[in-house]
Amino acid sequence: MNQHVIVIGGGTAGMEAAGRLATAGLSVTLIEKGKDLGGHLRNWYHLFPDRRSSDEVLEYLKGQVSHQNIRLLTGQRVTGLQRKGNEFIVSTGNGEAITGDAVLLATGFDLFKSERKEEYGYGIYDNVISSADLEAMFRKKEVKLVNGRKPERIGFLHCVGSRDEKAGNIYCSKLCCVTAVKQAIEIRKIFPAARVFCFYMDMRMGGALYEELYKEAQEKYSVGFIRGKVSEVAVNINNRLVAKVEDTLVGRPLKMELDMLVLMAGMEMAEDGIRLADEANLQRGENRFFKPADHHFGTNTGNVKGVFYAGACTAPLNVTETISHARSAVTEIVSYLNTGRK
Amino acid sequence: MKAMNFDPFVIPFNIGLYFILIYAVVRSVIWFRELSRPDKLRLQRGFFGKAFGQSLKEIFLESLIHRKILRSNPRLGYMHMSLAFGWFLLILFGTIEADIFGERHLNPPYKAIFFKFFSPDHGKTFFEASYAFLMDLILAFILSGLLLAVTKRFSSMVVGMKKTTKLKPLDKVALTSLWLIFPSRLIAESLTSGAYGTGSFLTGNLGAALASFLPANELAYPFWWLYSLSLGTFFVLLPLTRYLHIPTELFLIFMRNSGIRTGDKPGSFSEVEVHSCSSCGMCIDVCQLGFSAGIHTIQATYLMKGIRNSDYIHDIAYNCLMCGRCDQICPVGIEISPIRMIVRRIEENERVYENSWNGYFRNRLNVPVPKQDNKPSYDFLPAPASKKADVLYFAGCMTHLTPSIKKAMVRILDASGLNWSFIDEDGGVCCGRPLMLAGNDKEARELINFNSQLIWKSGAHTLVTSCPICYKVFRESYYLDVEVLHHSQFIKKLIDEGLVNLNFLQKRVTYHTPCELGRRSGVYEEPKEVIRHVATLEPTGYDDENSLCCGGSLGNIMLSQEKRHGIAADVTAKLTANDPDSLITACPLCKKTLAQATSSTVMDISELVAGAIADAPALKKNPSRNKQKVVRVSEASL
Amino acid sequence: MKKNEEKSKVWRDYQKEIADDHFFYVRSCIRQSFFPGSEQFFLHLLRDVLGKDVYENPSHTTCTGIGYHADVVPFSTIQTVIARHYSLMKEAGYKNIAISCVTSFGIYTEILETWKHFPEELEKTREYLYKATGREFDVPENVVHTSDIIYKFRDAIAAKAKYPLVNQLTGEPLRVVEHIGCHYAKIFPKYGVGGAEFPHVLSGMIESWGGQVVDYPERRHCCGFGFRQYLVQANRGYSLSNTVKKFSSMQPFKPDLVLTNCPGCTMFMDKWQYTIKEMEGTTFGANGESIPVLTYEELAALVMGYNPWDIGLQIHMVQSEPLLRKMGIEFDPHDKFLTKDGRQMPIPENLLNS
Amino acid sequence: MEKFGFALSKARVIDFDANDRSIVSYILEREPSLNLCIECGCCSAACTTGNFTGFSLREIHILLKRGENEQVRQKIRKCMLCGKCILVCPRGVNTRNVVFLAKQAFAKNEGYEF
Repeated sequence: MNQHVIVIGGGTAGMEAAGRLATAGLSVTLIEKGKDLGGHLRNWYHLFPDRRSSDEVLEYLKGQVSHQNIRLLTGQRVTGLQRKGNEFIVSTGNGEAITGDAVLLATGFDLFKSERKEEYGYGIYDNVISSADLEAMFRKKEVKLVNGRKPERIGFLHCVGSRDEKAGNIYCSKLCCVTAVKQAIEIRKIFPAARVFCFYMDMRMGGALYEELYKEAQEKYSVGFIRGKVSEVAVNINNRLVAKVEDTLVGRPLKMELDMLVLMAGMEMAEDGIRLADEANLQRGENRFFKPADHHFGTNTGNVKGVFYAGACTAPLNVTETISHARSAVTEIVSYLNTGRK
Repeated sequence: MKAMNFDPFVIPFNIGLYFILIYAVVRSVIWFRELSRPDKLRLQRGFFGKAFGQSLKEIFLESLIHRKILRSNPRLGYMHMSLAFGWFLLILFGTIEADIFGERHLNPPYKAIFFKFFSPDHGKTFFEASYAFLMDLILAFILSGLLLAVTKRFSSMVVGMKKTTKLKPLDKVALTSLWLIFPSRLIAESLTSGAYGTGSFLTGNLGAALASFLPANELAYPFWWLYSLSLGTFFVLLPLTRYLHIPTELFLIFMRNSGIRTGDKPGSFSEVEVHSCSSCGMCIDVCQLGFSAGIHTIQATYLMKGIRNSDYIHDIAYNCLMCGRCDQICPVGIEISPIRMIVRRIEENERVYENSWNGYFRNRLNVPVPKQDNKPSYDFLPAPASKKADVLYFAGCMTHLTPSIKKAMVRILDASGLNWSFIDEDGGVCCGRPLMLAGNDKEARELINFNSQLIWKSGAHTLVTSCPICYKVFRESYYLDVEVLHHSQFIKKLIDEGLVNLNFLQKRVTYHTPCELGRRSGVYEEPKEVIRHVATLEPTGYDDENSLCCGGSLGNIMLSQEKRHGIAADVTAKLTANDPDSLITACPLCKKTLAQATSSTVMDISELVAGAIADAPALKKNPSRNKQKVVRVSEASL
Repeated sequence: MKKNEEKSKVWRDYQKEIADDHFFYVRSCIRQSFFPGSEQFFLHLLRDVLGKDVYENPSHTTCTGIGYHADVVPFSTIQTVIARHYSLMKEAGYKNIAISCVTSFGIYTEILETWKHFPEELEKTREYLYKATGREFDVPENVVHTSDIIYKFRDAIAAKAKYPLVNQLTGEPLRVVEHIGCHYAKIFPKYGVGGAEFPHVLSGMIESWGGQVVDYPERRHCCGFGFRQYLVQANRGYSLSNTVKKFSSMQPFKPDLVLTNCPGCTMFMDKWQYTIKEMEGTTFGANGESIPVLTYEELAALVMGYNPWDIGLQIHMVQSEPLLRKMGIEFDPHDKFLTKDGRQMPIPENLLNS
Repeated sequence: MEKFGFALSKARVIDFDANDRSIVSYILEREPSLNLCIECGCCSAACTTGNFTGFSLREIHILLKRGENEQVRQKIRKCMLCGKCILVCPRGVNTRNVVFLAKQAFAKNEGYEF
């Protein structure tokens, strides 16, 4: 049997899955809209909880996809996805139509666009940046204020675009907390004199070694934690940011000057994912991510037979979870193809 | 040849000698003047009373023979003995020698010390020779000790000590001069002997050997100078160094035997104690903060040094478990913990003593006593109210975190059939000791008054507590006319009076003596007897006075949780070495601390007993009402 | 500079349809009694200068907004009152309503939104109005606040500018604090030019008239009126504290004037400055002066070179002479309190800045 | 003022930058474990003093961190230093020393600079 699987999305999930499918003896086409593989991973600096470099993981994934059974189509958008009998036809930007026996959607997530929370002044005030911007600064090894100075007080604002009905996302993106803690530590490593504060609603430290990281941030890097969601950001006469928040533990409003405010942008269903879903009538959940067939044993399948999901297009997942989710998708696909596509 | 009577080389020695004598007198006078009136009287009475003989005996046994050290560490003891006792003998017999063989009686001291120089050809007759032999013997005795001392400096393991004390520069100079004294004497005497063919087995032979290839007579003179100089320097430096302990200790012994105690305020006695510390370092070895928590800066000897030098010793004072192991071991018998408490009580910024004359003296500053605000801290407490009962049970704060102990005690008290009441059943007021340990006596008083009223109002004749911390403070700092018992003692009473029937359990157990109960309150036997009554108690090698601290001590305010845990781990490892069925203790705090650090079961003595209660109804009897002497806070501030 | 164009980027997302002509004009209770000059000038500007058709019906009433926000007027009542205005409008054949008061503007939009989501309310209101007055009404096509209209014609005004917002003494642009009434855009950002966070309605005027907008931490904070808070005397301290909070936040920026588009805000930011000075001896302007608080019409009039006394600046608690001097406007102190026919008016006591 | 019949009400806001955090600096320098507090409130629940009054160590910790010293000064003397809080703290904060040091810091006037 040389059956053919089309993997859409060349991020962590797509690469891992493609690799595993290929080694399982299937021929794979991996379609990525960007000109390079790797997805969001390419923008991250260090990964939590162990602060290992994201490039290491990227190297591993590149290794996975270098396989003769894999055909790489980078820099190409998927424009169509139709089912024809038992097969699927995926048409790409350059008019090519690829036929496959199964399709794996690994379209991943988009970061919440911070400017949508106007009150935080992203893109309006200098030095209000997003968590992604900060990662980019880390990668460039130049973390500084717009005026070139080094920040003395930095604030991290959790839950930007998550757990926020106003932003249309009531779900928890679950990774922003630990990201904030990780970034807070990175900042303190670069600027030992700087003071760092996290403004949080709840500390969601569910993953392995997350709580330990939290404690480390308190213990070694004396990161401050203020329980309250910032309501509004302004600039004072010294062009310093002023964050207004309720210190819910004291039960009183609090205002604090900051040199830099980092917005912990949440995760949302990727635009392209939504397009494809509408194209092929794939059901989506309340949270706009792909709706899994079953929340316990069917997170890789949806309402259309032969279309599979892997990674953060089903829910916010971290790299570890994404990789294992991709692997489970592979076993689902293989058994689907082996058991006459039941 | 005709011996001369004087030579310039004796001048350094003379200067040193007279200096130190005058100094000793002056300092003693100052110390005496600063004594409180009652202590002055005590001292006078002691000096002309039977305490005098007692003191002499103690001086001989401790200051010269160093009995305590000999017992606990023979090699170290020998070292101290040979130097102290040896030197004493040397001076004694030296004087006699000079007196008998000198051409005139009643010589100035230098004649005795440098006898050989002034009568070099002495030692010809048999009698002279045998006396010289004696003197050589003593010198050899000292030198052997000296050898130990020198090696101790370079490897303290030789004398079986883990850590040796750190020295300040002046101490080093004094130490070298001390070391030089006897070798220089040896060489000087030998050379002279060599030149005159006198001297005994040591000086004689060595002298002959040297003289065979050296111009002995010419060489001898500089060594006599060296001898005199080293003596002189040593005497002059003495007051600036730890060697001040040599004269001070005598003073201390007299004061102690006259019944003077440290008390809770700084004063002459604590000053004398501080200066009596010989920095022998035995407190360092027993300190758990040292060997279990890697803290090597706060041990008693460093505290004493800090006080002597008027250093900033806040951290030393507070970073201590107050377990009392050092009080136990101190060969000089310094009341270390009370002194530590004094430092804690003194406000950090106010100095009581100040070094002057480059440290030759310390004058007491009359610091104005800071005005205490009389605002009560705990005015929120309700009016104390308690219901009538014969026996009161006060669980204590910590016991409320170990419900198993509470439950066990309730079971036992019910079984006893006594009319009892649980005064802090739904959370009581702290006993006040934790505040005292932090040096906040005034605040502690407020709590003490509250609890006292609670107890008075109940009209009880017995107060039982599960927490040794409470027990100690109830006994010592409360003015109660009830019998205060730790629950281990109470259970003992119940057993003796047949108020509870207990089965014997087939259990091998070891017992951890809580510091507050054992060393601090002297309650060792009752708990063990109770345990033996219901189980097989096995020795641990850390029993009674030698018991360890669990690490949870409230006495230490600064110690981090992981260090506490480290201590507890060491302790449990030692106490469960022979893998008993359970480790028994008699303190909720110990139990909680130890239990967190071991896999084997840790139990309070009350739980053990409660588990052994036989269902057969106990025969009723009234517990004896014999009251217990109430110790006053002044004499037992610790 | 970057910051400002970024801001404009934000407000561009919030554009509203502002009719060009033929307005049915509803007045503001506060403005017509405390700064009548503003509404007078608005009508003059639109009718005589810009040649627009603005109609107002003498029998239009208060919108009862203050009563509504003070919980004394029920929602159904206020709906009916508003409906009556719409019917007056219908009679006169107008489809665009121009509202002079921000509170009213809030009410009108709130009611229209309600009717969108709860048509039954609309039907009820029709019924009530008909039963009460026999009138009928249509929902207006275009609802704007008068500041929207001035904003729309801001460049036309700039073209006629005699005294741009420039400090003649220093040549620097004047530093203007713009204060938007809460009910203008905080209730329905989509109905305010520039939305709720960075409304552009006033800053747009300031920029095109040559001034510089001051962005200070409490920019979005309430003026302190807060209806109930002011109306109940026991709460007035609270109302006042919020005004203090706002002024002390703008103080370091040394603003030359405060520009507001809401009757309540104009009144309170003007009069509370006096109260605070009386209570605490605090003033918030440069060198001990207080900060003049102007309506957009008053400012437009000054820019176009009208006589400050004709537009009634002397009726404010905080007098605007310092501002006039900065703008280089000649004025005659003598006819400050003279009536049109030259009679002396009584001169108010303890005016600020004079 | 009378003539107005109302007065300015004091701002409730915690002005983080205006507040004096020298006390907490003094404490943290000597007892860094204070940083580990996660405001779980276990200490307050176990507190002997808290059994009689609203005294809460959790509150003390956070007020110290915010530099709301006056409140701390008034509350802190209520503590009995009994040490139960240490035994229950999930983060191993040396709560007793925090109180002790706070008292000390207040004693040697607040002018302490970190």
